Amino acid sequence: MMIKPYGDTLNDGKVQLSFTLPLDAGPLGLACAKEIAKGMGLPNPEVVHTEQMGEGFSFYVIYGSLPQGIDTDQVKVHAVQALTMTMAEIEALIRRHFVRELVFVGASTGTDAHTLGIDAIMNMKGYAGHYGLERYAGIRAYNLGSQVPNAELIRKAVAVDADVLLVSQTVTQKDVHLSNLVELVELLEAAGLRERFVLVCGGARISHELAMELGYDAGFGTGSFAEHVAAFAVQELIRRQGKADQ
Amino acid sequence: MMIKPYGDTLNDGKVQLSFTLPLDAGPLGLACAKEIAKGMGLPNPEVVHTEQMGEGFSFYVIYGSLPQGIDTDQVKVHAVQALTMTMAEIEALIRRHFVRELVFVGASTGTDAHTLGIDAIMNMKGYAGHYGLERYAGIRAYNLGSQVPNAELIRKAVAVDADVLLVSQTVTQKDVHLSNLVELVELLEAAGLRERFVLVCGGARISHELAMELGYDAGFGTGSFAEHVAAFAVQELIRRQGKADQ
Amino acid sequence: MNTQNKLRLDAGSIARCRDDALRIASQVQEMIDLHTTVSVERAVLRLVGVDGVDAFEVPLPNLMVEQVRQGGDLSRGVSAYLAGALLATGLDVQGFCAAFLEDKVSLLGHTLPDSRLTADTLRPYLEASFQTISHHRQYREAQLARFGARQPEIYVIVATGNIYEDVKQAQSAVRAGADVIAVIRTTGQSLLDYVPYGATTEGFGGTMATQENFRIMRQALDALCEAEGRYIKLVNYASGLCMPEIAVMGALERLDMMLNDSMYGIIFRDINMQRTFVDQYFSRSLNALAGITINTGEDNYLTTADAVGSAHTVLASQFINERFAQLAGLPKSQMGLGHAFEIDPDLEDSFLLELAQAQMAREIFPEAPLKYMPPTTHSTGNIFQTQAVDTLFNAATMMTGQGIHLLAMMTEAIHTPFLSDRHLAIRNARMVQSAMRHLQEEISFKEDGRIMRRAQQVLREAERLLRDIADTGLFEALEQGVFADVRRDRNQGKGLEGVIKKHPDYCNPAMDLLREALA
Amino acid sequence: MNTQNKLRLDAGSIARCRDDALRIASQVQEMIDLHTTVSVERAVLRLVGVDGVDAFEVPLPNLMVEQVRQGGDLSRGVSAYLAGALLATGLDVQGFCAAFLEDKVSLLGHTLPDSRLTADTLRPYLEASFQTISHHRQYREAQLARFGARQPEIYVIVATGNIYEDVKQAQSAVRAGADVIAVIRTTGQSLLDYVPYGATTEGFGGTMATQENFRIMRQALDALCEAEGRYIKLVNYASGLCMPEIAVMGALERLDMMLNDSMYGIIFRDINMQRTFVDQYFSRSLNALAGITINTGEDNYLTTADAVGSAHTVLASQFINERFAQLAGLPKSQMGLGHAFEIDPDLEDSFLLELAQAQMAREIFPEAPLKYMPPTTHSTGNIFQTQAVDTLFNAATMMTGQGIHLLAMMTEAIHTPFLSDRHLAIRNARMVQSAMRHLQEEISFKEDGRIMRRAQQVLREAERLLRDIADTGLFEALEQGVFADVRRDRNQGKGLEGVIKKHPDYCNPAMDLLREALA
Ligand code: B12
Ligand code: B12
Ligand SMILES: Cc1ncc(COP(=O)(O)O)c(C=O)c1O
Ligand SMILES: Cc1ncc(COP(=O)(O)O)c(C=O)c1O
Repeated sequence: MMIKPYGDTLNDGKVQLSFTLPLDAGPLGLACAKEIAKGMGLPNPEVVHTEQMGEGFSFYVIYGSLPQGIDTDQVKVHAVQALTMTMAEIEALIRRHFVRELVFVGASTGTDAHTLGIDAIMNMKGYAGHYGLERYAGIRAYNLGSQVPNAELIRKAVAVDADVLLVSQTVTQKDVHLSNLVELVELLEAAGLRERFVLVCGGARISHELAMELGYDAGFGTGSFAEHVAAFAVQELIRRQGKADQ
Repeated sequence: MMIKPYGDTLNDGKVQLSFTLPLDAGPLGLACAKEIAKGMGLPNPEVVHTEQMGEGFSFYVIYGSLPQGIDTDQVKVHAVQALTMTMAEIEALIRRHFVRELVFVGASTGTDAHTLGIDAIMNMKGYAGHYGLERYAGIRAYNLGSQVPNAELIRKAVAVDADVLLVSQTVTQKDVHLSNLVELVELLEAAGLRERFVLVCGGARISHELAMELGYDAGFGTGSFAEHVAAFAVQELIRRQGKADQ
Repeated sequence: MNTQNKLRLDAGSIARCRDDALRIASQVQEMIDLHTTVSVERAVLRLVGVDGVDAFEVPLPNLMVEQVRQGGDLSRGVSAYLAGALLATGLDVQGFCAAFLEDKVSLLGHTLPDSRLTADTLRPYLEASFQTISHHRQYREAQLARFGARQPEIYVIVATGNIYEDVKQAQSAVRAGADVIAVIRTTGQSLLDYVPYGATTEGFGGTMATQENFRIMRQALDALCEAEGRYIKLVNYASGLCMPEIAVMGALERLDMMLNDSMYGIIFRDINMQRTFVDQYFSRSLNALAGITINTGEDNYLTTADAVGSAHTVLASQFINERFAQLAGLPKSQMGLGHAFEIDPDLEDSFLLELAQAQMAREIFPEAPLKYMPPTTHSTGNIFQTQAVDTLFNAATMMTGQGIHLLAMMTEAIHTPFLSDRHLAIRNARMVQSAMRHLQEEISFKEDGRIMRRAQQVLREAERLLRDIADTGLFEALEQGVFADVRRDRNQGKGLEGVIKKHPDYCNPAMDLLREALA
Repeated sequence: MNTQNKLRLDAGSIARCRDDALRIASQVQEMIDLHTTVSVERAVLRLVGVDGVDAFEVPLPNLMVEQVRQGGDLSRGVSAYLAGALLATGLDVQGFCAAFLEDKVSLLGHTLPDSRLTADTLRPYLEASFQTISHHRQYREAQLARFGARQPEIYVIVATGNIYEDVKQAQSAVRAGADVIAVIRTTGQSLLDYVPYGATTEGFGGTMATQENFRIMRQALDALCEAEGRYIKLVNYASGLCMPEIAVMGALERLDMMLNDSMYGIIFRDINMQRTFVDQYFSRSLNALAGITINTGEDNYLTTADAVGSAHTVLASQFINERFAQLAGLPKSQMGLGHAFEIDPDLEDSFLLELAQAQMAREIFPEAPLKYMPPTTHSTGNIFQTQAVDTLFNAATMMTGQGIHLLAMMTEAIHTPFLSDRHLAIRNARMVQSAMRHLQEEISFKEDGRIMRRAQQVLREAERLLRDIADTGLFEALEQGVFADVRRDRNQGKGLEGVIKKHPDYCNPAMDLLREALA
């Protein structure tokens, strides 16, 4: 199906855009703003607002119509491949497939001091009414907190014989999360440990697509709950066990 | 000079985007939103917000970086070609070049009932502290008000032997302003009157560029004052007189 | 409606305003009672059941009234002609309409029955319409009783120009939390001296008001009431040259509110004042019967006049609208008197002035479901800043207990609302409503402080203005440009030719029945 | 500061809170007085004029303190070692530093002078620094007297990671109307046990706090004061493992405010509590001298704990911070006690609860320039909705007369502010400030209404909590996770190894001079 953005009429293609230019407000700034919008595929951009910001900068608000639509059938959808399950279902699944407790080790790594994300997934109390992993029968969860160096996370994971590693990254300025996430994969690979763990990352700016690119098994963004992660990880562990059994 | 949009670092290329898709929120919607953003030249768009809107629609807020900049030297700047002048300077200019009063006829045309724009330019009191044309010595201004059919505007213009026609258009939905503005030009041309008047349009969504395309001599948008229009029109009349004199 | 006496307004002053407003309206009512208009007559035909268009899309009511006007004496009322024709031809209204369209019958050339016989002849048709209207009213009341009504009501507009897109927008808005949907009219319609017919998809800045469009939207909204657990109100415009006819259409299709002002058309559409006054009287009587809440248009004054300097004209006009409505039989609970948050937000203490105005209206018209309009004139293309100002408007609504809360859109200065604009506006309003739920009860204003003094001053000025108008007459005041800085001549303006002085034998059984029902 | 008694708070209860907070702080003060830390010692060196880094970018103060720690007895204070070395080598501090870097001299191996001689030796250097600091203070006061200070002060952050970009952002913000610029620190810095050196361009989520960066920004802001007609304040963080040193740097470079909390590092950075308490004492004494307003961090509690349920912990902590500040000699006018607008905006009556909390803080700490933090945790990527919530925050600031108004950004949930985010935030705040200029004076709250009851309840709960803490001790309370739902062990946490019990002969002429100056 071909679709376009929708303003108030099907296929009107309307989008809203805003940005700053390192130019003073004026005819040149205006012309550049339009040119940029045209470059973004909006043939007749309307600059509905221009404002000087300090010295040498100006701000633009633009509306325009995209002439081309996209074909929804051609779009590649990146989503974690796992059945959605409730906590009870996950616990049952673990009981059915494993005789031992599954071990999850999580942390907010690098210099990142944000713990709420990993806490939301791991702590007893959970998040928005969804219990965290600590509460799951069949799961032993270690939450190492924040500002945990990658090396330490690996040490701990090995020490407790973890099945799943959970990494949270919140600060993304200058892509610090990318280098930090990549470093973990590299350290694991260097130590020959990459295959030993289901490796999962999460955070407000993390998508499954990004996680895959970085060499993780899955990625979880805003609005994730413990059951999403657990459902994926447990199913993945079962799959791997199955493979190992063959 | 090459420039790019500016978020917080020179040349980071940051832009903000929002739009609605005629799809429910979900992985497909998300993927389509990203795809559209990529199509707009943002290689790694971040969808920072997704929200279901009613049934069958979803809303997206996206940030991304434009990899290419534009060259400010290559950008064509569309601006009214006229010296900026104060009311007193314009009045002096008229005194210097014309022995008679210049006649301006203005209206909000078609079914458009918005008068504040044309009033701002024409009425005594003017707008934001800038007197309107009625106050200019050397200018006789007729403000016909709103919902004036194009034919009536032309009749009046001929009747009072106008030099300048001022057309205001505020409602732009379904491009009603375009057809209305074009109709005026066509009527004038059909009657062989196009060259007789300096033809100027204005309104919040009017730009000089658009006005030129439609066959007007100039166009004025938000933030225009009587002196901008008067300066242009008087200089244009002088230019035409000069031509006629040759 | 929660109203305390927070502003120490002078009750004597308020009473004097009401007295003078009554004097003003009564003077005009004398003129009204002596006149009818082409639109009133067409409205009567519609109530009798005349509907449809000819091959050139000219509505039957127009064809018939025009026929009488050209070949008969319209000052006797179209009813007598129709009754006479029915009696002479032996046809019923449906049959007569069909034959009329085929040019087989005429309204002319028959004996004119007297008013008694006219009434008897048309009564069955009129009663059928009145029945429908009364059923609608009962249905609405039952639904509201069942689901309860939210306060304030979130009111949004749809204005795509295409009734089918409007439906999508409206449904999405309801899902997001809207209580009231107004379908805005296309730019040209108010000056058309006929009502277009059928479903329409081509409008500019709004969608045609047609009876079919009303029906389509009504159905779409009704479909959501169960799922959403609330009754969704539908609004259109009984305004412009066809004000009375649209009132009929609205009543027949169960609209819940109607933009319907006693002076808006005069001031903003240059419609002749006699025409407007006569039309509004008929319209309001019908709205009264139908249980339709009117929305008056004082908010518009502040788009052309300064919101600080002209604040008292808004109040004065509210008093006048109240009195006109009362004369037409409209109860206070159906008077959605308009006012607006239109002061330049960058003005120091502008929010205090807004609170004063809004609280004052609340206290002076405690039973009216005030229609509070959002900032528009000072909105700019800076959608983020507009969103901020709109939030203050939402706050003012909650702090002063307004009834009908028209939502501000962050794109007010740009385009008629996109689906997302409306959605975001509703989210904003709902958040503020919830966050400030009981704030109004909690706060009071300083004795003799800025807010109190401002409200008292505006009331004083309104009192003076009303006295002046009562002395000179409303026609004179409108000629002087008292409202919205706009001057209108009593003998100019659109639609004057459609005002007709009633013949001593004029008869209008629809109006008679209406007055009877309202008595 | 405009404060009325709007909440009928129990003065007795407030007094009891203050008493218990004093008991709490005094108990800790006993421990503080018995200890020094590596960072305090390095701060002393900085005050004496020791500055610079070695080839590996290790700062001289660290090299010196480390030398004493390894080869000497740091519990006697680094001052005695430095004084001894200066006396023995005959070098002045500059000369000694240069020689030290070239490895030509050592702090060790000289006779340790007694405290008298140590003080005499270092006094000229210390006095030079104190002179500079006092000049800065006078300059600031003169500028503020000349230009006047605006209320509330608009406070925004810059956080590009690159000091030169920060300058652009800051200047643009000042042009838009910002009064206070805070340069946020890069993520890792608070756990570094040294202060980086020189201008820096690489930070994540913020920019390094270095003395050179302070200087660059100070200069850039000073350059705008004349043109803007107001004194622009600069803020950084005297926080983390180097709290005392950064306090010195800030005092020397005329910063105007410092984030400086008695417990933030413990709770949010897992810094050892003994370390933090000792460090904050030194830092606050210096801030007192320098006329620097501190910003405490209670707002942070509400990012991890529930803003409704934990409201009283914020108040309790404010009382404790007040007492610690007082013990360090800081006047109330320099206590920017923190609190925040962090209640879920979708919660019914959340705005009433916010008003209660903000007004309560205002009344209980009438002389403190309260630092009011914007909504952050409940902000989402819906920038339009976030802008709406932020507007309510701006309104709450005006309705309760907060002093330091940290601006909320519509992109709070997304990235550190873009130039435009900050600009739009300032526009929003200025509009609200102007529109609501005198609203605070105008409104009062209902007797025994929701707002009053809420404030009274929070005060009661804080009183109970403070009594409990006073009984068990603050260490115990922190171990129980009383604040921000975070538990910390007194013998764990970063930087514990840098806490040293003072030798009976410990001497610290900088601290002595400071106490003298503050007495
Ligand atoms: C709370 C908060 C803080 C608290 C953190 C307290 C704590 N113990 O966590 C405090 C006040 C300490 C703080 C400090 C700072 N913060 Co902060 N903070 C926030 C805030 C307001 C909320 C973040 C949050 O906790 N959200 C709630 C959680 C539950 O959501 P979440 O993290 O997205 O987690 C969900 C999913 O992403 C996912 N998830 C997350 N992790 C994981 C992991 C796995 C394995 C899985 C499966 C899923 C998953 O599941 C969770 C539940 O659905 C945000 C702004 C905002 N509104 O988002 C800024 C924000 C994140 N902070 C920011 C910054 C810059 C900082 C500082 C660096 C500022 C400074 N220089 O001082 C410091 C941090 C210093 C450091 N060393 O890291 C920036 C980050 C900008 C960027 N994109 O780079 C933000 C966006 C604010 C801003 N606009 O500037 N912050
Ligand atoms: C005031 C107003 C009204 C008033 C008009 C009163 C009057 N007498 O003018 C009233 C309430 C009557 C009104 C009605 C309607 N309005 Co209206 N209205 C506005 C509003 C709030 C302000 C417009 C305005 O006057 N601005 C101030 C003037 C001074 O600015 P300006 O027009 O841009 O003029 C400046 C320049 O553009 C330029 N200029 C303008 N004209 C000319 C001409 C020349 C020759 C030159 C040189 C320069 C020039 O100079 C001026 C000074 O700088 C805008 C929203 C907004 N905030 O912009 C909506 C708006 C324009 N209205 C709108 C609509 C749809 C309507 C209605 C159609 C709604 C309806 N269906 O009922 C009706 C109009 C019916 C009709 N037949 O036209 C839409 C238009 C959407 C679109 N882009 O198509 C807007 C944007 C609101 C919205 N978001 O939906 N409106
Ligand atoms: C009372 C009233 N009637 C009518 C209208 C608009 O009607 P139209 O422009 O279709 O005449 C308005 C506009 O807002 C109004 O307030
Ligand atoms: C009082 C206080 N100190 C310090 C900080 C942050 O410092 P850092 O993250 O650099 O330790 C904050 C955070 O906002 C704070 O409120």
